[in-house]
Amino acid sequence: MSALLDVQSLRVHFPIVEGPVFNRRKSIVRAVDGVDLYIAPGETLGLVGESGCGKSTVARSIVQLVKPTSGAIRFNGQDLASISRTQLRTLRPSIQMVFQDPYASLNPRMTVFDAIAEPMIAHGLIKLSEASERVASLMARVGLAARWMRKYPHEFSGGQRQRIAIARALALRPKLIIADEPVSALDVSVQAQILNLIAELCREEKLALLLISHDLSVVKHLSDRIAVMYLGKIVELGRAEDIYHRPQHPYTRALINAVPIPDPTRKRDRAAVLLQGDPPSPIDPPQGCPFHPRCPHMQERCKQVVPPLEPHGENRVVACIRAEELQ
Amino acid sequence: MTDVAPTHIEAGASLWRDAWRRLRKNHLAAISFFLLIAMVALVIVGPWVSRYSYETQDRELGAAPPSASHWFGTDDLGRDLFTRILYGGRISLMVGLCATAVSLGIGVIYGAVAGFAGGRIDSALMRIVDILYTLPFTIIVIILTVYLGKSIVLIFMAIGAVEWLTMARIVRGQVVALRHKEFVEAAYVMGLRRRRIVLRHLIPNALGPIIVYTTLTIPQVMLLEAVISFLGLGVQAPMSSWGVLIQDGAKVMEDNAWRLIFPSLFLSITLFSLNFLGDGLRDALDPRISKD
Amino acid sequence: MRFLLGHTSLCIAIALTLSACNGQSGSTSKSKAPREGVLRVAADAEPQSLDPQLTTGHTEHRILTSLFEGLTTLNQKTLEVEPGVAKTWEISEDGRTYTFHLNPDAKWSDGAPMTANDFVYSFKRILSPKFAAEYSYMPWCIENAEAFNKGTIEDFAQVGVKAIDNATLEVKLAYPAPYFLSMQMHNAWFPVQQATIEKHGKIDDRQSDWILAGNMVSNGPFKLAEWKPNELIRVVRNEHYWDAKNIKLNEIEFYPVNGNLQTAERMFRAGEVDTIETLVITKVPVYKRDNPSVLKLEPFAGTYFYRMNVTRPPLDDPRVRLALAMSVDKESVCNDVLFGAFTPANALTPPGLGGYTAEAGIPYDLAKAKALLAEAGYPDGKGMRDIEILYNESEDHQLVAEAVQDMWKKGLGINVVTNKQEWKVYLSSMTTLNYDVVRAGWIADFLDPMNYCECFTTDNGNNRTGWSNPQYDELEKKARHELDPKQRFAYMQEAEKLLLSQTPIIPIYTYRQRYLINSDLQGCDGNILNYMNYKYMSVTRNKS
Amino acid sequence: MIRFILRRVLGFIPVFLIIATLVFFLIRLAPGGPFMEGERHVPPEVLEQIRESYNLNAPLPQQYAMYMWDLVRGDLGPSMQQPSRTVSQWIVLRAPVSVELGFYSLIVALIIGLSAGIIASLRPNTLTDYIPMSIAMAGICMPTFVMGPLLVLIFALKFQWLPVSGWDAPAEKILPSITLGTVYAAYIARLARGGMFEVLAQDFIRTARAKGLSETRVVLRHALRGGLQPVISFLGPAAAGLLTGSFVVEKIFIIPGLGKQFVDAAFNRDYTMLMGAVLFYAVLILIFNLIVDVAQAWLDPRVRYD
Amino acid sequence: MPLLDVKNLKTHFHTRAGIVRAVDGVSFSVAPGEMLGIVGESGSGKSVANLSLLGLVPMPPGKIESGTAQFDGVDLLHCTNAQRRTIRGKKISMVFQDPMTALNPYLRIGDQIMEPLLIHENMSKADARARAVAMLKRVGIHDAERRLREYPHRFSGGMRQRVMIAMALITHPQLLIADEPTTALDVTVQAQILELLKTMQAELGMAVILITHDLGVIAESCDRVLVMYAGRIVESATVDDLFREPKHPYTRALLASIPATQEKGAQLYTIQGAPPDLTATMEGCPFAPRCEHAQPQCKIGPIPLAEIAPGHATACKRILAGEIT
Repeated sequence: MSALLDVQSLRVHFPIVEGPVFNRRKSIVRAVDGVDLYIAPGETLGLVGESGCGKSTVARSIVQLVKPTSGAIRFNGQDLASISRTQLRTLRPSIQMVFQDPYASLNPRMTVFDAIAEPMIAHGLIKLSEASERVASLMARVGLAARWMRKYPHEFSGGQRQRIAIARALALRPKLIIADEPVSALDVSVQAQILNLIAELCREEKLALLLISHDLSVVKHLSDRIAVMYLGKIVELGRAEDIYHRPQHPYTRALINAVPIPDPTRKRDRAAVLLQGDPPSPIDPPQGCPFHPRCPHMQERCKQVVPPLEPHGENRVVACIRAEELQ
Repeated sequence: MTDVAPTHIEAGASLWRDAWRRLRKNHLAAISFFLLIAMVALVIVGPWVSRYSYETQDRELGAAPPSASHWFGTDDLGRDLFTRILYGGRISLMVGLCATAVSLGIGVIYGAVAGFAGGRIDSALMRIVDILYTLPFTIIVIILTVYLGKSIVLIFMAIGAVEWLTMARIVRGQVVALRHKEFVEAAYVMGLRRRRIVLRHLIPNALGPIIVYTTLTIPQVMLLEAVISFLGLGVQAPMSSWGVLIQDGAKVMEDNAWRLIFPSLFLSITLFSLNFLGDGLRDALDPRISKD
Repeated sequence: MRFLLGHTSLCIAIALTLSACNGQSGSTSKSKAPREGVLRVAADAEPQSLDPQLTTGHTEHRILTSLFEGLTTLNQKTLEVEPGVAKTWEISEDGRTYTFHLNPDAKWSDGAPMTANDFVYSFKRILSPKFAAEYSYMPWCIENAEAFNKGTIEDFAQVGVKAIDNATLEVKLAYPAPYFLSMQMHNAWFPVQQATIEKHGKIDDRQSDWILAGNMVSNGPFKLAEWKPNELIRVVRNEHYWDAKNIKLNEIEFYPVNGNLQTAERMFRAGEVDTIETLVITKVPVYKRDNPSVLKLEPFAGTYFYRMNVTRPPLDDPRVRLALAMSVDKESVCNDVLFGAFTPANALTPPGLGGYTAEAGIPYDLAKAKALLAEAGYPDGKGMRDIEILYNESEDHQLVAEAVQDMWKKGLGINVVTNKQEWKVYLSSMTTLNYDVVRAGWIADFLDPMNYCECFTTDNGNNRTGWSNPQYDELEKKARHELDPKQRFAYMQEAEKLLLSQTPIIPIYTYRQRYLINSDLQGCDGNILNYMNYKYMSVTRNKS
Repeated sequence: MIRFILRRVLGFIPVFLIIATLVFFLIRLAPGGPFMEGERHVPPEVLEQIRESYNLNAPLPQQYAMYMWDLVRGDLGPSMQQPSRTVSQWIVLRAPVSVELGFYSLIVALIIGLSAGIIASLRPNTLTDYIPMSIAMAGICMPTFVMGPLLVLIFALKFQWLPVSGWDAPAEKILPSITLGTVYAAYIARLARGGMFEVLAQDFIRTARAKGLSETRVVLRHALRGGLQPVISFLGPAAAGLLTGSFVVEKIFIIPGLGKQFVDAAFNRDYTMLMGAVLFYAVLILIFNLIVDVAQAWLDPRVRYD
Repeated sequence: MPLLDVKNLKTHFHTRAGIVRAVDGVSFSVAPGEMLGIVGESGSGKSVANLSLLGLVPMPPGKIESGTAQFDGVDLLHCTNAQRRTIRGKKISMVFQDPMTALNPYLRIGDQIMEPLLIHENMSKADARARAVAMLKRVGIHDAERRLREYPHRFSGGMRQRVMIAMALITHPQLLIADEPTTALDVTVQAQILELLKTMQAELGMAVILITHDLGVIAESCDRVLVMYAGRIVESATVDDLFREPKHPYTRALLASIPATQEKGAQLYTIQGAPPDLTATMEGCPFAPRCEHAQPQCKIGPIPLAEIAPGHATACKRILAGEIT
């Protein structure tokens, strides 16, 4: 199976200047620090991590919203960084994105019709006269009534807005959709609806999906494979069930454990594996294993060696030097 | 895929029709709007109806206070002030609107381009604005007069060319703030051309501050016209404008108070109306505010 | 609130710094309250300079008259020539050599005696090519002065100015100039002290610190005590002045109003000054009605007129020009439009200038004007192109232009447009004959109708109409070289008659000075040159 | 901090030179010159001499080169129309007055504008919003050439509380500052209202209220600093406007400031004086923008420069 | 004797679009030392109800239409502003959802933490500083003296929420209202914050109202729970009861739709439809349009919260009638 999207040793570093006017110091945020990913056609890859781990930056560099510092992003074998602006524009429809905040990702001054029709018209996929028919069918596809097409985003609920955003992404007949936290801003009862919609669409349209979330429980439902990111690096990658039920990296384990489970009987045993501290800043990541300051299984050597991402079992890579012994 | 033809579409209102509906609900703005319409109608129709011309002199009468034959009194040459105010209104409103439009056009595009391009282009463009800020306006006006002759169009250009600087700064600030909003990034991802992103996504969302600053620019422009006329570039006597009439009136405010009060009244009504209308319009053009 | 407090103290610090900066220059200034022996004057403008040989304006002239004195001065009332630094003088038969005997009491304000050499030095200074004084052409009437000024001769000894001895000065003129003595009241002729000039620079330095308070040495009734530009010029009595005992004032404070006549009037009304130089015209009827005792409305040797560009058709036709001139109702302009502040003028030369009053004149006669216009081929203005009236930015000019526009439109059926230009643009339009009709004014420098007569000869730079008439030139030349006063005037009368019949100009009104003096001020007598000598003035404060 | 300021100041230099170049040629484009025939004819030889003495007869590039060379050495030359002092002397003499006037006016504008804006922001769209905002608006409708004389008529001539003109005694500074300040009060009021309005809707204001603070303390301590950010960024352009726009007020009140000098220089084509004034203003404006930037950074701990 | 006793609270918003009945007749009480969870989706009125108690609902457009709230002998809904201010921040403190925006970015952390002490306890600055340092240490911020002088933007999200908690607890309130305190935080940090809240509650012996949309959070932390929907309480129970035997169809649907609890592969369970429009007048059960068990009778008449077992109340006609179990 040849990869639809192939990301190789992606690095995204931002220079920032900290401190307002006084005590200014320049530093480099290593938002993404060497990430390898691939997505096969029609496949769903989940990307999980805490805020600031670089998962959104990965998504944004795939759609060329940020320039990678180094590494290659190949889509259908074409390196996105090296092609011209015009070529990129013709390629854009194939990779579409669904953003986290449906309140911010829709232009508040454009009607639903305008929002969905605009990309199609801009790319010359349809004529203006055909637009309303096509918009109507797209709206129906995502479960919205076509009669709402002249309304503004603010007249919709969060879930409906996310449907609009999905319809807009579908309008260009993409091959890959990147969904960056598509449900985290939504109500619990609506989250499931949107996840179901995305799953259904990907299956029916044979779309590849990069699903990004901080919530492993959300990702596991849709994903074929899951990658766990920590501080700009992938620490574990494998089949979804494996990751969720048999996590090997201590961080993955902690992540799964931290999700509150609506079962009061379970609460006592959780305090033991409570992860201490905040995720460290990507400005000056710790030496050695980036997770070691919070890791319950940390040893001296973890401070020195950056653990490589190594295969552990079938279709599974883990970046922990103690992965074997902790099994 | 199921093809569903849109049978009936709800709320088929465009942004502007929507805005109009909301505007009418804002009483202050609605009153202001109608006052402005009335003002425009008055200055257009009024002079035809008036029994004086703006240049009819009655030198023996001289400056006379308001009376039955001259509602707003007369000036030094015995010309009917009411008629002159109406004629002056044509000039002032035209200058106010056209010059503001010029400044708006230049300022919005310039600011949007600078804000959107960012980086070096941005700082170079804004440096140019800094430089232009310090150029002596008087000299520019004099040069324009001499090399381009005199015409009302020139006033628009001259004023517009000076007033766009602040507009450009405001728009740039807005665009910089909007540039990293998700819906703009979404537009990128959809592969829209930059021009389209600026015109369809950035500028419409910066409308609020643009409108407010515009309503503040119009009075400035009207008064600037008086200064320019004083230098000889603007309207030529015996034609006049509100700014010029106010300037003349200010000199005789003690002895001929009516010559200051009436033109000022017209100007103030217009400006207050514009201000309230501007505020109303800003709110009305923002679809989000309607549900508060 | 800490950041706000921080700000407040910062603000105070800035304010203190600012007032400290300001305080340096303002430490000696006085309040504007009325004081005994101190005259407070609202001067129309801030002087360009206080160097008598560099300034050209009227306001400067007034201030400089208090600081300096030439060889002769004028009597404030009668305008007769009076002794200045020179006590007596003789004029040669041919009217070309003047010998001045200096007053032995004449001293500089530093106590140094004045000598004839001071005048030689001063004349040399104003004539120095590098000094580039705008009024350097004033002394061109002196033999070889023009050549020296233009640099064709370099030796000043060849110029007709000679110090016979310390107290005797001989001046040789290039041609007889009967007005030579009365010219001496002009600041271009005032003496400057060599030692002072050279202490602060070279003889021909335009920019020099010698004119600043504390540096300046002058010879007039007053000396400079303080000069805060655009704020105050304070002069105090000069004890070394030869006639010091007759000076009545202790101090004069000039408050320049920078052309803002409205403010000057308000300052007067608020009692901040005792007199103002010019009353804003709109206030003339108000003062006439409410407070006539403080208003002075005096004849003034100046004429307001319109120039016509005779090189441009249809204004090349004298009949058209005369028709335009005759259809201007000057009475109406003066009384209805200009608040009765001026006197209608039918001729160019203002009446009573050195005893001359023009006999010719252009009356207001609309019927005749129409006939002339018809004769020229434009009955009721038909076929006539638009005529443009050019004027510079001032409300008074605009009122006159609008009134004349209306008169020509209504009276002759000519379409007239007005064109207002900024001062320097207006000047270049006028001097390059780039106009149809342009507003002009001419004020006599000294008491002689020649002031006006010479303007319209073919080569004169003040002509500016393109009009040229050999007969006129001839008459002017005759008048210039005539020594007999009666015959001189006769030539000039004839010339003026010719000028008016050919009509390159439209006389409109004779200026009047309009100013305010309060009852505390005495000895302020008007004259048609608006020449003021503060030496004669006094203030008495009513202690009430 | 120092490095940031230094970098900005270094950035001034090219801007400054560009302005000097532009203005140098611009003012020579305007018809007429500093020395030309006035209402009275002046012999051409005399004019020639004067022009010569100011190097105005040289070819333009040479004039430019010489001017720039002098400028780099800090010499602005003599004033052409007011030869009693050099341009630098004039600026040193007059600029502090304009700066002082601008400063007091800014204080007036801030007092009126901030109080109107803050009061209005507390109860939006009610009378306590409309009335102060309308009062502030009057400043825009009433140009200085109306406001100034009006204040004089009332306070100097009618009540005789304050002097008509001058810039010496503290009492003389009141009316001009109010006249000039009110123009900007309306803008400041609008900005303050908008800024406060926005800040008052923020979560941290609710936090402050939840802590049991009085409304006054909520506004003054918690809202003001953020609410005034737009006002602070406006202060740069405002200060520029106050400085260059002060000439009408200087004229009305006979204030010996640089504004009048500047405009007169333009009318008189006093090239050197005009250049000096423009360059001085340019430096002032640039510095003021810098100060505003620094102040903004100071007031908002989050601001970063990149 | 409950610490707080709220009866029939109604908070409505009068907007141009109509009257939004954000809280529509809510009664509950909090016992001293108890941790009460209030769960509901956005728009269910859980936040507004609590903001109403402290007078923090913007008025206008908000208006408290009826109700009483007895706390410490004072009716919070009918007392003077001055009285309310002595309670706010002193006896009742609040922690808000987003620590990024709830802290004043322009003020130093120390100034913000010390403020309640300076206002309510007339403490000297030095004493207040000492208390602030101690408090920061207790909520787990190291190097407290130095961090007091820093601005909020220098803190991570979790740290900021700790600061918020320190600020709320510094006056030792009797009641802490925590409005979605962990929603904006990462899961790993969320667990820490919840743990902190529990420890602090135990240490200070205060009552806590924990508002959240996440049933998982409730299960981890609370003693008792109220489920809100469309401005009303639809179920009230102890945590154990609620999760063992959820009664109201909404509660059940909510529990079922949590992705974490569902198995991979099949379609996720969803609640059909969307939350109701609160501007429309609602007869009967607000959940009826989305309810699997709804019958015509559900749309009639007021449906009161009634006890079905000791300490377990629900507002469902059919449950009470025993038609569904």
